[in-house]
Amino acid sequence: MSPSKQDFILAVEGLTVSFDGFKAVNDLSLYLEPKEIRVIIGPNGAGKTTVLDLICGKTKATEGSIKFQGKELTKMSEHGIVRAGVGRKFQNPSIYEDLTVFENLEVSYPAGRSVIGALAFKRDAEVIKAVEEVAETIFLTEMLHQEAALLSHGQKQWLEIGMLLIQKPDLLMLDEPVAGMSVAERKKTAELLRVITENHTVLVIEHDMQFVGDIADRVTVMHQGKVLSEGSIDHVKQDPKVIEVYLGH
Amino acid sequence: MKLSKPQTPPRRSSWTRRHLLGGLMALPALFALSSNALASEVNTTGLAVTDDTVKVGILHSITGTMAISETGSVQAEKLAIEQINASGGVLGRQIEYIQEDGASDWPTFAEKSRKLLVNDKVAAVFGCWTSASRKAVLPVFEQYNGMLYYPTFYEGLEQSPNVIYTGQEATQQILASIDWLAKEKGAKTFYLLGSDYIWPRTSNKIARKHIDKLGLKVVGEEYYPLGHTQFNSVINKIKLKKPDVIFASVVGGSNVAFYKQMKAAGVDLTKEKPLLMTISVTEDEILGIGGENVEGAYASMKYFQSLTNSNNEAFVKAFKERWGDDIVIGDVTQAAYLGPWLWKAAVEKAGSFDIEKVQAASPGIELTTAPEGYVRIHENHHLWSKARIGQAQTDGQYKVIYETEELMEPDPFPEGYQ
Amino acid sequence: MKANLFFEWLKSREGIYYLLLALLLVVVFPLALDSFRLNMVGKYLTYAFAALGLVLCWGRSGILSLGQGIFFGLGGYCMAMFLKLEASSPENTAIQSTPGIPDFMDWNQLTALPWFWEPFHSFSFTLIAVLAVPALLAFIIAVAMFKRRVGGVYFAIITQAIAAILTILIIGQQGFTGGVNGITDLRTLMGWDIRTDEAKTLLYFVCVGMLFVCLIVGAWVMRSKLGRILLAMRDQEDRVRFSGYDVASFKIFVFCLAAMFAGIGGAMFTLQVGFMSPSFVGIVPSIEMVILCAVGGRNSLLGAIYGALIVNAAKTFFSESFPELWLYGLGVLFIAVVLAFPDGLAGLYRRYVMPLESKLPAMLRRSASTAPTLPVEEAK
Amino acid sequence: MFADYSMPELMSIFAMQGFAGLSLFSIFVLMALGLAIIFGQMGVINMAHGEFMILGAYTTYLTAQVFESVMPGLYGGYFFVAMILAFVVTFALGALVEWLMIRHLYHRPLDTLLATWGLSLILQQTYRSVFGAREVGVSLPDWMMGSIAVTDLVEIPINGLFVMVLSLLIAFAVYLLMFRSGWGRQVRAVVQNRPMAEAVGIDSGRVDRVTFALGCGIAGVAGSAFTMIGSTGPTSGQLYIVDTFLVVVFGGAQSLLGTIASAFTISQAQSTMEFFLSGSMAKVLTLLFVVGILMLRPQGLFALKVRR
Repeated sequence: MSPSKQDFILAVEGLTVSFDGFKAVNDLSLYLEPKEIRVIIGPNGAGKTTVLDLICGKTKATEGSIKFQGKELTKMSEHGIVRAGVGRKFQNPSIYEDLTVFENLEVSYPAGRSVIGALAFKRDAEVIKAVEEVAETIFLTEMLHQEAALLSHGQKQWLEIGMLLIQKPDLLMLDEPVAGMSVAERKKTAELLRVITENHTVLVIEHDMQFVGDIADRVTVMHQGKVLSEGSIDHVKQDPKVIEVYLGH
Repeated sequence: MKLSKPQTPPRRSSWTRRHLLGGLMALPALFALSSNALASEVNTTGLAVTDDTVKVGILHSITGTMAISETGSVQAEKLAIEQINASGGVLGRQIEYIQEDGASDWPTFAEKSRKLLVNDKVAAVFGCWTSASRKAVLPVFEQYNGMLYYPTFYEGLEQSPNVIYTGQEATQQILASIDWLAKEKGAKTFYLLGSDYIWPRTSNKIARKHIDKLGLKVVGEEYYPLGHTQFNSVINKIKLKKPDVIFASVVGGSNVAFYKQMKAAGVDLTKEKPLLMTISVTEDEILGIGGENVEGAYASMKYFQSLTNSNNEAFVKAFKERWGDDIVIGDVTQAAYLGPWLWKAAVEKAGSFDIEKVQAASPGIELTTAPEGYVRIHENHHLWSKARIGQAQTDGQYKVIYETEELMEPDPFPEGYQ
Repeated sequence: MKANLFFEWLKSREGIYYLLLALLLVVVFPLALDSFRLNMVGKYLTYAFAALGLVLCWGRSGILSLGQGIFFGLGGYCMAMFLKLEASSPENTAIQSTPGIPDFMDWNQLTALPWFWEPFHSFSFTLIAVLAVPALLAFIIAVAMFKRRVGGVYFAIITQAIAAILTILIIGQQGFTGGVNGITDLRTLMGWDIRTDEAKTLLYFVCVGMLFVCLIVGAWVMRSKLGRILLAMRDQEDRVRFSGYDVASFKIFVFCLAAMFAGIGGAMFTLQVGFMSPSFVGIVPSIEMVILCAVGGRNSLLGAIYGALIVNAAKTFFSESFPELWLYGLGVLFIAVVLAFPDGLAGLYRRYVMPLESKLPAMLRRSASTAPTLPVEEAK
Repeated sequence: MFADYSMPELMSIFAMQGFAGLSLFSIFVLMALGLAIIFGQMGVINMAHGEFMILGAYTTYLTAQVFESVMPGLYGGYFFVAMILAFVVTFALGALVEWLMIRHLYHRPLDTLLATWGLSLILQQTYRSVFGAREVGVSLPDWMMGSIAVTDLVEIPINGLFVMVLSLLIAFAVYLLMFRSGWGRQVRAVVQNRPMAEAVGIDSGRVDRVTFALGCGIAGVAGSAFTMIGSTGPTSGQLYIVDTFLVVVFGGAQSLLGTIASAFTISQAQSTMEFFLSGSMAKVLTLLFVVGILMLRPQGLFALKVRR
């Protein structure tokens, strides 16, 4: 891997976290280039979600560094990391069911993020425009004023992606975005992701190999907290270590 | 407004003089007693008095934490009212009582007292138990000019034309007991222990001053939160300091824990070293503590159920007939019983239910039928009464072993003891 | 433009509810009740301040505080200290060993006013303290707890423990606080006798006015983006955090705001009842405040006010008519609200009355437009 | 402050003070164990816990009355009968309450707090109607009175020892039940993953009911033991509730060992401070100390660091 460090939007180096002695992520390094779609795959318990937790600050690293656009994330607060441009979607759709789709997106709009700001926040034309644009991207224009609780599972997933998009992050991290979706919804999601990557770098955790093949630029395979293999989808599929892990058990 | 009388002694002298005059002027009314005077004559201020009835209020906690203590007072007041009614009432009128629940909550007391005075127009209120509840209702009684008969022994430092204090104020309870301890028991060192609130703290202040004055020594002073149940540490300290006297003003549920733990820790009160003098444990409290746990302790009160005079024997008999055989009567219960009788005497002396006239007639009122013996209302609205010391027995009664020869003068603002 | 929006809002369904409440408190109660009962309603309303705060803090944000009594008490004590100093002028206290200090200090052998009492000679300082003291303590608690992500049950229990601590402290330090009797015998406010019926009636209106100020502040917070964030936070705290918000600062804000509301309530309580004592600081009153809020509907500001009125009125009624039974009534009410009507009166209203109401929209419109008073403005 | 005393005096005072701390400890353990099961394992906040204790105390009182009047000769043994009865009665009431009330509220833990507060009011009023507002006391049988004199100054109260042994036995029994029995495994399974536990055939409703009732039953036994040292009145239960919750929370709600360790820490802190300070301040400082530590370490003393 040749590009110098400055070219990476995200550079994770020597990342380790241990829970009472158990190392869920162990000396992991990972580099993302701008506008790349990177997919992390790996068997259950490989530490994939923990990696996302570490990057977005939900879990604090025991050792190692995470540099995002040259900024060190490991010492930053969660909201600081978000404001620096990292968005993260959770495995189970986490949206605000008591609010409408519009309000869900509005709450995520990156203005009025302080207490005073939120009190003074006005729903002006700019906000409405931004919300409507995102709603269009995530196929929810029709549902804008419905309570989010009424959405289907797939729509909820899209809504959460929309809530990230409206923050205009530079790096989007998605944890199993198509889990539980119908085939049609998967196709639409893949399409959505492709649109998104025109402006964003995306880091995805996914199990569905078909879907991975559809979207991934590069794939990282994790096993027992470490990187097992990395490269194009075809490259990792043929890596004997990967085959060993997936089929050897 | 007539109510903004100054709260303090300049007033003390002025109102007593006025009241004395009023008392004299009320004398002719005594002659009108036999015939049933018209309501309009004996009640010029719109109280709830008809030709045959007069309304009074009973205001105690029936619910909440204080209900435990106030039950006896309610029973005593009801008994007194029933007896007065049976003997012909007050100025020929039957007393009807309106009972309100203070719910152990001070604003509720204030609220209910206002209801009794403003809505029900009662001629007198018998009630309150804690100082806090009395402090809460006091402005109401002064504002609407009502009469309150307050039964509990308390810390003093108060005196209002609208209140008759039928229990002992602190000096009456404390000075006599410390003198007795020093003289009869040769006590030299004292350990002061109380629940953490105003009455024990003020009482102990008076005690400490008096102990200093006698040239004796306080070796410890300590307060525990109300309801505290762990006294092992203080018992250890007592064992370490070896005082001659434990001077205890622990109240409520804490008492049970305190005495049981004392006993368990091997402090035998019957051995009198250390001896224990309580100013808070009446026969009522012993019910909860258990006689075997307080056996040997001394108490300084003005009344014990075991008093052997004929007034008391009749009172105890009547009380048991009315409220059940296994009931016990403590100091406060007896003081509460005095309330309606003192009021009746004052009304009949004044020949009127008017509050002003009753206030004026009150100083000097004597009650020879009081279970505790003879009492008289002092000009400061407290009672002249004897101080007594009793020793707790296993059956939960006190054996009276000492009483002062003279009535003790009530002194709610003791010079130099504040 | 603001005024226009305001009138628009008044004509909305929500505006009508506010008008109806104002009508009830400003017109109906004063006309229908004698000054004694009116003063009692005023006392009930002081608890509504605390309940309003709980709607924001518990209903809206999911932070259950079992310590609102702390803030209610602090506000009340601040006001009581001012009034007590005024009542303890050297002339009134001439017989004390140290004239000019409150009577209970004299009994406790204090010979000078403690330093923290000094500023309470000033009324403007007192007014600030009524807000600032509760807010400051709330801020300290909230920063310590929320920055460490303590929430839910733990927060509830810790606030309860703090209420217990404060009660013991106030009772124990009686030379400074008046002990278990509290601060009593308060007479005048800047020379104005607050014990007369007229004064009490006026104070009632001041109380209603302040309540509407708090109500409107509360409604404004709920309707702002901040209100939506609070709701979002209650349901999906992590999502809010990972949308770039500092969750703790929002919780701190709402907890402090609720504390200030309770503080105002406490100050109004002192003014109307005429004393303050540690029994309003502790665990039991704090839980009762939660109940007022729960009965009214934990998500509804108006509900909180009706809850405070109805529960307290029921308490008075039960204890007057069936003194031995009122704890049963109260206990059953608690359980019934939690089990059967978790959204309280507001929820019942929404479910049963609102459908009827929409059948009679015309009638309601008319009654609203004929309502002549604009008490909301008066309150501002 | 020690200058006035001789060395042996000081030694015996420390011994006595240590014992005072230990007896406070055993009381905390008794109070907190039931709550640790209900709150720690089930997440239910039982504000009526104190009233369950008082029910146990009243049961003991009634039993003592019966023994006294019917078979005074056997009075020495009444306590064991009373304890069993107290357990049975509170267990039954607990099961009833769970069935009527708590089971509807498992998904709303904060609401259990309100509902059980209502329950506590109802129970208080019931006690008042049945037993009267006055506090009642139980006389101890002779063999439990008095103390063992170790030296002139050091005396160990027998009832204190008894309570201590009792609390340790109960703690041990609870430990066996929760961590060494099949039933305990079921409880923990339901706590950790209800749907999964149900899927493998555990009747989670029954497990809940028995767990809750067990917690109440232990409260009843605690109340029974309390008659030896404290008073029994309709509102006595309220005095204990804050302390009890703090003990459980301080220990880290999930861990029984934590509860015991926290009871030990708090009781020792309190009895030490009581010796050097006046009672009220000692109480304030103890509570402040606990709250302060909880602010620094909100998960309590003994919670594991887990990935969430």
